[in-house]
Amino acid sequence: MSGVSDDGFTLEAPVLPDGVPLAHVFGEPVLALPQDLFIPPDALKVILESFEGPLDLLLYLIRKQNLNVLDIPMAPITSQYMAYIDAMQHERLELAAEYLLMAALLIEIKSRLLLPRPPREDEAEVEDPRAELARRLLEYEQMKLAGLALDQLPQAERDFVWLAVLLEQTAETRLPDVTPVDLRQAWLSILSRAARNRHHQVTTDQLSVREQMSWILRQVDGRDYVPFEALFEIERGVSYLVVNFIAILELVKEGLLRVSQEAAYLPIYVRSANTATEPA
Amino acid sequence: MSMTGDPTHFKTVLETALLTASEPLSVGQLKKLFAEEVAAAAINDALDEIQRAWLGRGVELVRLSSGWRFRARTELTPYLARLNPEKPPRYSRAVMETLAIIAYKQPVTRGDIESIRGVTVSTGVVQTLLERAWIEVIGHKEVPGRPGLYATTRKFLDDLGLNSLGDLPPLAELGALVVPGIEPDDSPLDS
Amino acid sequence: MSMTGDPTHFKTVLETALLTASEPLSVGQLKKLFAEEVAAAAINDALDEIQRAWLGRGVELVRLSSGWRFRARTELTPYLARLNPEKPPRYSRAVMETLAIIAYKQPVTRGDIESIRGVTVSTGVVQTLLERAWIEVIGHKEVPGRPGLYATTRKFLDDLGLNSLGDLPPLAELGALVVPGIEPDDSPLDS
Repeated sequence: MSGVSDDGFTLEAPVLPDGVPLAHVFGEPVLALPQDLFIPPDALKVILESFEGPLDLLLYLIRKQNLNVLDIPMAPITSQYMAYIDAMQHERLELAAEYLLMAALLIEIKSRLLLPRPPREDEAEVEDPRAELARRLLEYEQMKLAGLALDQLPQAERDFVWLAVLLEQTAETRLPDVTPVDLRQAWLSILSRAARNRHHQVTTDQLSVREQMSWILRQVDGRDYVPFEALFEIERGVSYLVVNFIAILELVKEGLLRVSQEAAYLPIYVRSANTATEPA
Repeated sequence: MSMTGDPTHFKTVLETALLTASEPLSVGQLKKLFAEEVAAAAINDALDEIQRAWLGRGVELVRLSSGWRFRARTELTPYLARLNPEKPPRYSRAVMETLAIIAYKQPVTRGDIESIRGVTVSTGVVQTLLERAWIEVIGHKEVPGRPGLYATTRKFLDDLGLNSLGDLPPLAELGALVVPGIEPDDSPLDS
Repeated sequence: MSMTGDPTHFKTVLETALLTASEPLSVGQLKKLFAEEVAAAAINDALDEIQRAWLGRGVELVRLSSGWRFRARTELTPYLARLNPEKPPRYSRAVMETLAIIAYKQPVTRGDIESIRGVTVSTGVVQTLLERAWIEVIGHKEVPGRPGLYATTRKFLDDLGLNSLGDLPPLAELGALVVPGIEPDDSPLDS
């Protein structure tokens, strides 16, 4: 997958065009698919996910072609935008409703531009149907750049550290307080540090399996054999039983638990893989 | 023993307080170090001297939004990082854009943030900033639902080494983001 | 840039590391500050010099059983006590990350923790959590060395005000909040 981001898909701050406008392509429909769309399928997901929403995607399309935000060529931009939306839907990516809303807005603006303007001599200016969109794009871009600028500032602990000289208080033996929020913060920094941690996503379900794994290990710890049924508290419901069963399988798979049965229909026993291998 | 009578000791006390403090200390707080009344000017002068004395070393005394604090100079970070691989996370664009909107447009509601970004703001994003104590709810907007109004905190300024919101990086002007020269002729904007 | 070539810079790095560390640093840890190999003797000499340079100031460099640390001299305590509304102690990031991993991924071995954190886990970190009775060894993994399997205790849940591990903050969406860093010594996983 490396190298994908080299195909012009780095999503850094857009380079603002300065000086001479290059973008006099208005009115000329862009018939070919934007070349951006020739992307290996597995890379598409990564690229699409790196947009922060429909405004971000639109800005990308506009800035990439050095177009003027105040004079967006609606036909080609709309078709490019739709191509992305189609690609997302084709890949069955979960598409935020905002993307579809924007698609509808683009089409609406495009159709309003096609309508003949009623001749109204009395009014000096006619509202451009694109004006509101342009205002939103510019405002979003301004904040996007501000976010990047903030990220560039030296940040406490990330880029510099505070001093921590020891001040011994009156022989206090107070222990640090920890809240669940602190745990969450700790996990965030683990995630941020190692790319591979993306493979370590833990869901609540898995968590309860892990919880049961610990519980079962405690039950069998120091005991020779525990009857299989003793590990199941029937009254706790089906989902608990399933989780508990998966936990046992997981422990067996990890070589932490042994499950044995002398013959069919005889009781099943469970013991820790740690206790002596000699059956009693 | 009078403090003002021994300028070296006076500075030593101030310096030690700052070296051991786990938060920035304001001049008002530093005054409390001494049993007798000390003029703010005397403290400010001493702080300037301490700051100068540390020039060129690995640590610098900086003036932040909520007071004075010692910190390691950024040049030292590569060394210290070898010792301490644990660091706070680098936040995603969603988090940083949300922070920027709160910083520059405060006070704002979640709805305001969403309308600028054009997407729903996930709870996790706001929560991350709240947990870092960079933003806080400072009130509620008197509209249906009474949504919370977010603003940045002093800790946000301190952690980014800023004295005030005025020190934030200047915003790109909306006008400057526009490709010049292709306005319609009848544009009434600025001739 | 060679460290040993510039003794002032060498000392500056050591001093800054000690001033910013929230725990005592051993000579072995201090060595890690530098990319190149540094002799323990060179570090010890520099520590002696730094210690001497701080004589007579409000803070002193002391050698404790687990390493070197700067601390405020007791003579200053009366001043500092006026200022300090007891600051709550905090665990280091290493302790917090280790605890988080045990809480979310239990039962885990030390090796599991290290592979998730990407850094070695010092004995002191695990010891801190064992002494607090927040974690315990609930078995051994049947692999060479039979490493202990850590899990969190009932006391951990009680002290954090949780009913069960299911009450821990969900991890599912956290990935979107941070930018995953690429570890320099880590080749791309699947290329």
